[in-house]
Amino acid sequence: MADAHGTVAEHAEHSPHLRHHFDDMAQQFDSATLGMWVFLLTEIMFFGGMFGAYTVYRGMYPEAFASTSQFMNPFYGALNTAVLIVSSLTMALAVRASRLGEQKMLQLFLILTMIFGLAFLVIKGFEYHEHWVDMKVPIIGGHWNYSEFPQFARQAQIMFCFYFFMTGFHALHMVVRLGLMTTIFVMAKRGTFSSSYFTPVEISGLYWHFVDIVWIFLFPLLYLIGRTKKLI
Amino acid sequence: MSTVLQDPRAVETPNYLNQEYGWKSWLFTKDHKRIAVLYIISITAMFFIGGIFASLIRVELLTPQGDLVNSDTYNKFFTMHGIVMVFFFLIPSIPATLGNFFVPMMIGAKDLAFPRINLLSWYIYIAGAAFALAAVVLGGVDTGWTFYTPFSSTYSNTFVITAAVGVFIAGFSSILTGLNFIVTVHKMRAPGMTWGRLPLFVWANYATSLIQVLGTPVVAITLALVGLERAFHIGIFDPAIGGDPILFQHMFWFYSHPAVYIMILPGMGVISELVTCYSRKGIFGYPFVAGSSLGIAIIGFLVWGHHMFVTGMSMYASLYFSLLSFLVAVPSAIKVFNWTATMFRGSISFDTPMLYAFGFIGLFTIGGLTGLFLATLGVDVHVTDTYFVVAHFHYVMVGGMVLAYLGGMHYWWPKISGRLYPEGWAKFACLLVFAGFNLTFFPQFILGYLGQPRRYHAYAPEFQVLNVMSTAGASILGLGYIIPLIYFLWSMKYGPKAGNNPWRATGLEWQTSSPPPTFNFEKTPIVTEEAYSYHTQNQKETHGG
Amino acid sequence: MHEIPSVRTYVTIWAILTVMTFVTYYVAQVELGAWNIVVALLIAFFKMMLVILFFMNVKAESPLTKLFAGAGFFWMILLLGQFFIDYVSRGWMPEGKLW
Amino acid sequence: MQLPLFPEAASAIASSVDYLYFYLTAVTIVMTALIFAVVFFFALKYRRRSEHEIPPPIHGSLKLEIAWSVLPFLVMLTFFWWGAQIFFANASPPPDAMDIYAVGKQWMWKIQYPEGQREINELHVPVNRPIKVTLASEDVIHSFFIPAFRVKHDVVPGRYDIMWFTPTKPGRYHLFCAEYCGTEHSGMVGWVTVMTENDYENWLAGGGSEGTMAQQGERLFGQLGCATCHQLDQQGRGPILRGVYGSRVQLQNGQAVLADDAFIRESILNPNAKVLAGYKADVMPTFQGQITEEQLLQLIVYVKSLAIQGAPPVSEQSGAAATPNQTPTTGEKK
Repeated sequence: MADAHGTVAEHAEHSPHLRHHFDDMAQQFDSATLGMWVFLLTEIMFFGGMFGAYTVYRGMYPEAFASTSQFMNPFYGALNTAVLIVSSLTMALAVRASRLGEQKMLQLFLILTMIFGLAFLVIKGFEYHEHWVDMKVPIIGGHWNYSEFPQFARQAQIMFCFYFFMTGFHALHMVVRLGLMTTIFVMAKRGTFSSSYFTPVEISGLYWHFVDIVWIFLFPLLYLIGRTKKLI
Repeated sequence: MSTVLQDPRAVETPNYLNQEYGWKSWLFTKDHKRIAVLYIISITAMFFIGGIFASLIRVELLTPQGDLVNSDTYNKFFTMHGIVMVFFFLIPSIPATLGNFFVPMMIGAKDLAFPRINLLSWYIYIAGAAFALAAVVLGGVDTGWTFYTPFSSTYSNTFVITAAVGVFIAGFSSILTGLNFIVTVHKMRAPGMTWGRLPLFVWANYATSLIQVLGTPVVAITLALVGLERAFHIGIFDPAIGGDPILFQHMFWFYSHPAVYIMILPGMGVISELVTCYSRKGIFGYPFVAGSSLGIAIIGFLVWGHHMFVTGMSMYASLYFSLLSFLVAVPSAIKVFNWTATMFRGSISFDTPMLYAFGFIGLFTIGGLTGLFLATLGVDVHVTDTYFVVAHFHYVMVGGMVLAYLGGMHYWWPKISGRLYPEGWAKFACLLVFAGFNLTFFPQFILGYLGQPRRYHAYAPEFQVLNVMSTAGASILGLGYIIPLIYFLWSMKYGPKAGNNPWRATGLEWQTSSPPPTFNFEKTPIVTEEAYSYHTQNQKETHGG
Repeated sequence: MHEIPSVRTYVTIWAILTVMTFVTYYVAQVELGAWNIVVALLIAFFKMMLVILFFMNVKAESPLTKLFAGAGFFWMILLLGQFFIDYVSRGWMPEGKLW
Repeated sequence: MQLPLFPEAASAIASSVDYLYFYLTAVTIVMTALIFAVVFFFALKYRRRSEHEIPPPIHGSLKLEIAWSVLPFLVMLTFFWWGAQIFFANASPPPDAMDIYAVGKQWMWKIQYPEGQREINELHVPVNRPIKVTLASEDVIHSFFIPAFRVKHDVVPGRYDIMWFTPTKPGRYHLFCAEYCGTEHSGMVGWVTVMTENDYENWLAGGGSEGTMAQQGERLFGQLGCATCHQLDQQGRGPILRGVYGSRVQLQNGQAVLADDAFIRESILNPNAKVLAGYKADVMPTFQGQITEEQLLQLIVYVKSLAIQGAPPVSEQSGAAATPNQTPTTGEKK
């Protein structure tokens, strides 16, 4: 059934990376890729649940949600989006390098990708700190004050809760994927990969891009709502 | 049958059981068959733990007054019964055991696509179960298995977070099993094993896996929100701060309704195998039976609102969910009709697995048709949240799913263990289960229409007779479950050797030795025929084995 | 294996994505009423498609991968859509009979 | 020893639900019997007589598949249609329905009558009159369930739910809480007593020393200091409440909303949520957590009575328009 995929199958007849239960490298590569996509399906629904609940409340309390935009820093949000997009580019280039078997380039791009990933987390940390100073953290001991718009105080609390939940969950994914990249980097350093074996780079790359896509949606949904609204 | 009685101490051919010995060889195994056995042991333990809670519930309900235990304890009993049975028995039951063992074999693969992830999913399951059981030991949970807010998030004083963490973790086990199956079915099929030749058990498990992968994350996130709400009192589901408790129900049932299809679909797959094997005939309408599994998996996501007709959900949403709930009944009906038609002009034997299949068809028909009452708007208002729902659910889950599981265990036991179970005892136990089950749950339909609400510790005195009948049935049912446990254990040492194909079945799993070797097949099989080609097999063979 | 996209393709996509980020940032400051959110989501969707098709190279992948990539978003829409069947019509009350 | 097999039918809709139930049961029995009969027949007729039998291969029949998919679905559509009829016909109470207020609280039902009577776990209603019960919850989700009337509705905290029924037979019937609500869930039961019109009048006359619900609400209105700002006949710091109930009121943000139970409820508990045009936010304190659901209902009935003294309220003109079967939030949607 596994129709021999040109290059991979030819070069990998006796690859040490072929696991015993697969027929050939092409089958193994296809399985790993499909497995990652199915996992991403799960991840989509994971975030989908959060997006769903968020959307319901946003529909219920449009003005309260709009009022929270006063306390978001869209500059940080946009900057972080840009940082992630650069990291996506370097990740894509890393995968490309691994396919071509350019090991030095692969390592370089992996390092760059991780640096941008870390930069995102650092910026996010500054942002969280700002919210803390602003008293806009309804969780963890209730560091919370919304006297600017008392009429929205309760509902804005829900919005901020979703904000921390969604960005926190996203940040958790950032940490996971940085760990993943570290592993890949160590493997690359040890010379595990070649132009005929790059499956782990490829599927970690898919995961990296997915986490960026989540942010692409979080940015407008959390930072850019009601920026034009005049609030009473 | 070519069952040869041998001295059990005789030298056995190498197989997955005797390849290696010692606890390490089990706990670190990557063999899907050994992992399936690990799952069988763990879900059996969870089944009996859940069963103990069920018995305590039934004993308490012998009298209308709550006199055996106090209300809090009773509430914990039914909650733990629900959580253990739903999340730790029913959901993993067939996919993680029989599916794990036989899906790779039936498609002619050496293993699942990701053996290490398969083992990981078992450890995750154990971790989830440990949390759930920790919640029991620490003092229990009393929210009901549905964790409805704001009771679970604000008012309950029990170990809600511990139990929710357990369910959350177990969800990942379920997701990973589903992921593994999807990739395996797509990428690991033997040469010639086209989609049109897949055994129906594989189709059913594939459809189940789709639900697991798509639905489970949503309930995980929902329970995470409940935990967050409970820890920090933010207001996501708290009406006092503007939250909507109904939203929790939407999110919960988005998973938990399709979850009942996670439970029943693999059971339907087992029945398709049993009916064909013991009728010695190909399935009637293969594309329809296979397609209806996918149909159920997809439409199953569109019907969850029928749990919420009286919650104050929009009436028009109720209308929508009601209509689609009837639609999902169609593929289920197709399956029942096709199984029945398969028997037409067959050669039907009455081995124990077939008796379970008969039981399944009957009880699932009743369970399915009573589900229509609950999809009908006007009637649901009266019967929802009563014992009618309890009876319906158990007819599908216990009458349907557990019977299919037991049927499948009997059918494949010779392959798993290499031994035959004692046929007489097995038939007796099957009859006990069938009779005990009906006596337990049929009166609950009547109780439900009379209006006895579910989850009641004490009830109105006029309901007592029916409740006593139900409890009496439960004790017969309990006995019916213990007997197979005993004779399965017995047969592992003393059962007669089964031979490779005691039922003369057609699937690839029967064409290798019993128990199978570690990599399932001596050499990769090549498939040249449709599934269930009993006709050609009958002509070719003289004697089975 | 499928062909490997050139560095130039990747950089072009990156440039478009960055420009779109600025566009979405500035469009959000312009009063468009209900269209603000629509535009923001359309841009996000466009960016997502670029990442999926080019960075994740789904463009060159098998139909199966495309199917699975699409299924996730379809199911998410299903989830949201059915929430809204309830929430949009929550206040509506029928008068007497339906038909 | 009692062995009831069928519940009493004591409301106007009970028999219509029962007929549908009988229809469903009949179809269930016929279908189950059919499947059982065919399975048994095949099992016996085609039982294995020899190990060497060769059954003929039968692959299926498209016609049969279509028939047994479409026909059952058509039958099911009749269930759907009939069930939806009943459901929708009983959605909105008739305009002349008698009001009763029920509050669910762990673990009891507190019933209030506009005439001032208050009861716990007892509901007295006259026969042959439509009764509208406004349901509120003090804590978790409960469910108001009267099996003999075939009615049930969840009581969700933070909003008002309504249900209605017309009792047709004097007697005493079970009242249950059907949604699991904690420790004494099964103790949250009571009795519904259906009385003849005369008995009911006598019963009403027997209790209610605290005055009508509106009077109780008026007292609260004074005690809580509402009257300081909301004066009846001249402009205070807050809006005049006479004639407000059932009318459309103009909000600060330009929207107009219907002043119904849900609106009044929200205005008391979260006054800043919807501020009337011409008034300032943050003037009125919140009463969240300071008054019980019962007191809240008394205040609402009082505000409602202010409307009835003036113009006939909108709610009485079109029964459906003012039903408070909404979350307190939906009103905010555009």
